[in-house]
Amino acid sequence: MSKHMIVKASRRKFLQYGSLTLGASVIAACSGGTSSSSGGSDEAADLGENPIKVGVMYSTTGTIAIVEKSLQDATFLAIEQINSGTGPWEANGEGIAGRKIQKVVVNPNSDWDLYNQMSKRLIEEDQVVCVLGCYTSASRKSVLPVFEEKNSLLYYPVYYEGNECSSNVFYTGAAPNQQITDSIPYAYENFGPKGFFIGSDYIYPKESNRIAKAELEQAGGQVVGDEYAALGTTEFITIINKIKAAKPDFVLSNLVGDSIPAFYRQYKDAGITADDIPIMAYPTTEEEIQAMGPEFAAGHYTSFNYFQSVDTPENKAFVEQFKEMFGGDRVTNGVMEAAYLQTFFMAQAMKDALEAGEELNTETIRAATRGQEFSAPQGRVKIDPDNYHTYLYSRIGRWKEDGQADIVFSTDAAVKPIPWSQVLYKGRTCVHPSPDDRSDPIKETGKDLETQYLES
Amino acid sequence: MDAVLSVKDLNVVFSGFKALKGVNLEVYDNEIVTIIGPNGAGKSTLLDAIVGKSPVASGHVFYQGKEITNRSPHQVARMGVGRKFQNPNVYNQLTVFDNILLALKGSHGILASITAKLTKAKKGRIYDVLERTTLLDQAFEQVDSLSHGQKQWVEIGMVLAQDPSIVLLDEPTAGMTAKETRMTGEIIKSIAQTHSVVVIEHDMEFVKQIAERIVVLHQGSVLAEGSVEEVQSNREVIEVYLGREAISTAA
Amino acid sequence: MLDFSLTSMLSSLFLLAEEAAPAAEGISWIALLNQALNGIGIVGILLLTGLGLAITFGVMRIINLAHGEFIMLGAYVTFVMQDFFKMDLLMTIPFAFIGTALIGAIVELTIIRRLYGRPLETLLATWGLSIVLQGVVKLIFTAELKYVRAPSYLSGNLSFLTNEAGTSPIAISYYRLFIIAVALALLALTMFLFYGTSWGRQIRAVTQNREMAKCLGVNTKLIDMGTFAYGCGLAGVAGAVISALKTVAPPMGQDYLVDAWMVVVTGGVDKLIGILAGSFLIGESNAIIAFMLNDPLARVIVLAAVIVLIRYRPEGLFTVQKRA
Amino acid sequence: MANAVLGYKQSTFPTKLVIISLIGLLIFAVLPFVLGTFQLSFLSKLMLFGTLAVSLDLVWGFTGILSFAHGVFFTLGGYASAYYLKLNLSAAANTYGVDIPDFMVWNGLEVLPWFIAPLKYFPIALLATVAVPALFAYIIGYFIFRSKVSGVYITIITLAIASALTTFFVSQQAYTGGTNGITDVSSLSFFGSEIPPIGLYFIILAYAAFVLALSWWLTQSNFGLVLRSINENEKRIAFLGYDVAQYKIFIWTLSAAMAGMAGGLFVPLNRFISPVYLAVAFGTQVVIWVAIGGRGTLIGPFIAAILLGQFQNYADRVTQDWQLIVGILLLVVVLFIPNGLMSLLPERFSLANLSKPTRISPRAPSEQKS
Repeated sequence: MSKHMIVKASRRKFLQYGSLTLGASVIAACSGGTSSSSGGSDEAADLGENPIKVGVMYSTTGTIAIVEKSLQDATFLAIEQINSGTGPWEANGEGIAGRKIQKVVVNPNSDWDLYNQMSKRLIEEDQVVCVLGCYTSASRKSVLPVFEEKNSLLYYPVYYEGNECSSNVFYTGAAPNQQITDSIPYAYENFGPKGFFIGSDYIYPKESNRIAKAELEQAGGQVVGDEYAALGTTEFITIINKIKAAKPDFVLSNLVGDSIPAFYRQYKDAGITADDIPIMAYPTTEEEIQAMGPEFAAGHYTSFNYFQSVDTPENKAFVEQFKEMFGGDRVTNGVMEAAYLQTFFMAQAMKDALEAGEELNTETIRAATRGQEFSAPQGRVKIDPDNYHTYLYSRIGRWKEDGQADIVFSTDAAVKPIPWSQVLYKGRTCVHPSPDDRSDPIKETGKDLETQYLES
Repeated sequence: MDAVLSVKDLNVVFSGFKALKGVNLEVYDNEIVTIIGPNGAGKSTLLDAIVGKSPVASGHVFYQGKEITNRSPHQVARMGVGRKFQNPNVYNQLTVFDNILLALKGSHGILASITAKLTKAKKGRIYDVLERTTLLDQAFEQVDSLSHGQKQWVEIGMVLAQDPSIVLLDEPTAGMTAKETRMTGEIIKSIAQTHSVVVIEHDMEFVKQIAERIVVLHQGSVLAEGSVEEVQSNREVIEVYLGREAISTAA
Repeated sequence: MLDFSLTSMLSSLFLLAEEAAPAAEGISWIALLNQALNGIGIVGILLLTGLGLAITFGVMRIINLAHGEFIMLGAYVTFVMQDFFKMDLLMTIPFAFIGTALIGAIVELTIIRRLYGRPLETLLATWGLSIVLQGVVKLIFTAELKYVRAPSYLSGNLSFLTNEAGTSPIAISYYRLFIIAVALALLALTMFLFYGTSWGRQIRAVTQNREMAKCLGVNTKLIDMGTFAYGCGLAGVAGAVISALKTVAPPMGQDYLVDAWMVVVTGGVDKLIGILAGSFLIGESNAIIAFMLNDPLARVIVLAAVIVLIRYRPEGLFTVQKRA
Repeated sequence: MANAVLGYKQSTFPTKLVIISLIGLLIFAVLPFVLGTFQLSFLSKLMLFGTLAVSLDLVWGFTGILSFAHGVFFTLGGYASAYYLKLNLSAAANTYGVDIPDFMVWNGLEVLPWFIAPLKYFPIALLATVAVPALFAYIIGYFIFRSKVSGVYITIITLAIASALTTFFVSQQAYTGGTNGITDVSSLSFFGSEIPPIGLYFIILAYAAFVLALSWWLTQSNFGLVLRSINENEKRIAFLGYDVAQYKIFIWTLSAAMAGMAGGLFVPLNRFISPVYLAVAFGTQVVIWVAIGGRGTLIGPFIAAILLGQFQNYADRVTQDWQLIVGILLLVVVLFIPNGLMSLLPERFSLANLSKPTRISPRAPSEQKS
């Protein structure tokens, strides 16, 4: 299969470039050549009897497609492995207790309105048992009422601003305490006390920066600037000049999407090196670094749960299998890894439910997902049975000239997630009752919550 | 007798170009004033300035003793000044009937137009206008399908329907056949029985047919004024026209 | 011949900004000067991205909503040339021009030509075209961001007032200067073509009186196609040049569309030189307001100012008032 | 007899139109009992989009003002309604134990802003849903229509307004919820009991029918004649004594009010509102519905919004690149069906004709006048 895929990939590339000159034949050549461009649901024929319908909702067109397309790819890889009984699923045989996953793919075209509409369709018309999808907070917020009203399940693979604890969402990306809490003291100690915070102008960067500011001030530092650029902005002259004028010790970047390459390029172009003022970023990953050219990021930092350079056997296999399926020039990153691992959380939960003789529905899958553990590429991770977020590693990487990260900091085990930043909302946490009757899960302890790690 | 319309020392300037230089004009009840002059003399500009289409740089326009200088076009129209443009300026997508209906005198406010009913009296008025402009048979045809001459009549009809006290007609016979031109002359004469009329014209035959008083404009100023004979024998006028070939071919 | 409503509005904003700025620090005039200099970088990009539109809209009166997509196409041509033939970015510029101009010619031939005199239909068709172009490019190149390398000899900064510590409070990158140089060169070239060659005379003849031009033996169809293709080619060059500074992805053109429109409308469509004024005003006021307040507010204020400007001078700043 | 002579049988009841409308209404009234839950809410949404398209048709199709800002009016109404629903979340649902919305807490607000607080009360919110977009439209309308600006420049102004307002709403996160908009709102209740989806459907159907009927009634009157004349030649009609700017401002404001109410109904259905509906892309979407449906036909844009929505929904099942198909469709319509889908109907079924009073060719009145 691997040889076949590579041959196919290169042939595809040839066809694609070739068709550029042909113009008219473009659509015919390409829609025939790419397997992943076809939407809708898989052919039921080769999925055996009684497949499990799962919705996959990522934009493959529009402004956010640059990120979400690779999340879709990672999800497809996981589903392929589950259906064929390969990769991490090798021990479980083909499918989930004999039943294969039938993916129902929708493309909301980077439009929050369509996320809402298409999630309704997936749940009500296509009758999927759960949905894997979304990237931005805005898209998650737009579908949240749908999942809560219809009582369905969303697996959401993205680091986010926290402040949420829904019975209908499993959050497999980082909560604030798994990304911000370690990175700020690191920056304070290694770079200095003065931080300049920038971000794209929406809730995740603003809330992240607010948390980071509180963390930095707690550590004794100060924020010397706080600037936001509209989503999709690629012009950073002003912000870079403000950074120059403020002379911070480090820059904290919460820019997302196509703003990232533009910012790093113009930052270096303006003559600021990583030695002068290093950038500590959250959303800057291997993918953006590849797109901007690694020389622009070399020496800067990213705080994430996963890097392609993480040294685990699971990761080696993941990177290899991903490249095999999508091409050797592709890279993996933390969000893709989360999209990948959450698919296995879902599959394990379904397997447990089926093996217990239960039907697959929201209640059984939810109950079975709570407390699932999985040996992910980043290491052993677990869904917190109380707050439905995920125990994840906290890591900091320093980018090298080859576009890969030197991991300069890592926790020894996965950190227990806390959906509310403890510097801003002291003692607030979230405990869903068991069984989950969808009542209010928020608990105010009023006390400092200790950092807990996943015991191996 | 007070003038219905009087223009005093009117100046109009376009980006430094003086289109009208101190023009004076008076129009009295039920008379036909014909304005002639070579191209670019400022004839249309004079009408534009009167109805508020072109901004007046200095000078005054009085209508029935009230100053209307630089008022907006709809206000001037509501006061009773009707205007027909050089090229038939009618609604091609609408029927002849609707064109006249639009122009019909009455309140032109929004509420009035929403609640307006097509009363018998109104219909009577519209048919009256259509009859005077010989358009009865075309009443429900789209203006689009009419001949050029008929379109000119539609616009004259619109001006009539406004029931203004003064009618300003800019080349009403342009593009008409000889027969149509004569009929137009008759229409204008009948209008003049109850209205004051100002006509801009090139066609000297037609001017002779209708004219009572002629005003000659040249390079933005009034060159001469008087009856057909007086103007025709005016030396300055002859010079201006002969300089541009003969009077008879000026059209 | 500056527009006073705009300048007075800006100056009142300065007062406002001064009040809003933190009292303790005040405004660093050196930093502001630096920002103003760097604002030139924004001006360059606006000028470059607006120039093509100044041709297609300003000269031909085509409401081209696919303008951003031609910028995007130019960027992709550069990407392909670099990826396949390892070309230097500078070398790819002619290819970007020719490639997008060719596509522009095909578009004119198949779509625009049928819609002359129907501006609203043109607007809808070009919107449809922009969706199609994005979709096709996405099919060919996928939605991933593409990497375009800037030439190494254009890296670095032109600095002033360098102090002993080696830092310069005033600096502008060579690449930004390069963008301006390209933009100004294209503007000069275009002005020469339009006002100094027989092709330019023919274009002006066609846009002023199509029928008369036809009678005089001008091949109006060829002129239309050539002019539209040229405008698209300019957009392509813009895409090629900014690809190294920004990002290359199918939706990238959308960012430039509204700005390009504002630039063209502000400058006025009658004279090509108007676009220079339009870019300068919008770019610099954006840069300076953004420095005093922030980017989103600067954008809102500048757009509002442009609306006011259109309201009072719909023909733009650099147009002679004509008889109505 | 007298009527026949004078050409228009205006007193005659427009029988054909009423019959067709009733049949249409009946179909829409039966549909919810046939459709699944997804289609029920989907159709409700598309009807609101259709209503929005009708409101644009009034200003574009009839009056000739092409606006990319109709999404703005829709969204302003939506925000008014969203604040109402957000402020009426039950105390238990408010996770921060204070009576201001969660997004304001996140942005460090401690007191509910004075301009948002009154929206907690239904009558005020209902009024604001219509009045805020209408007032905004009135101010803009007053500003641009009482000037020389016309044609494409007005369109560019609307483009700038949509762009500026999107940026503004995104940047004022503490008050607007930023990019996310206002999410997690309560559902609409009627005297304490929640309105079920089917109830919402019928409210929306009633509103759509009302907007269509009102628009029809307006456009078949002399008022409609004036609008169409403005479209064809706005300068001429001023010389007939019509205050063109006043007419434009009126229809523009009315249209914005209609769009605002549609936005207001959209929020209880969709459960969120965000700047995505302010953006130029959504405004363009509305323009496309009108263009494809047929300008100046009222029902055409309404139907086009529904059909295009359904088309897009099914195209997504075929390919992820469905928007490419939509783009091609748009090109085909513009090139080959320039007057929109409604122009494909045979002349005698054309709703434009149905809505006109019956016409009888006149005879020479000289014979008839008595």
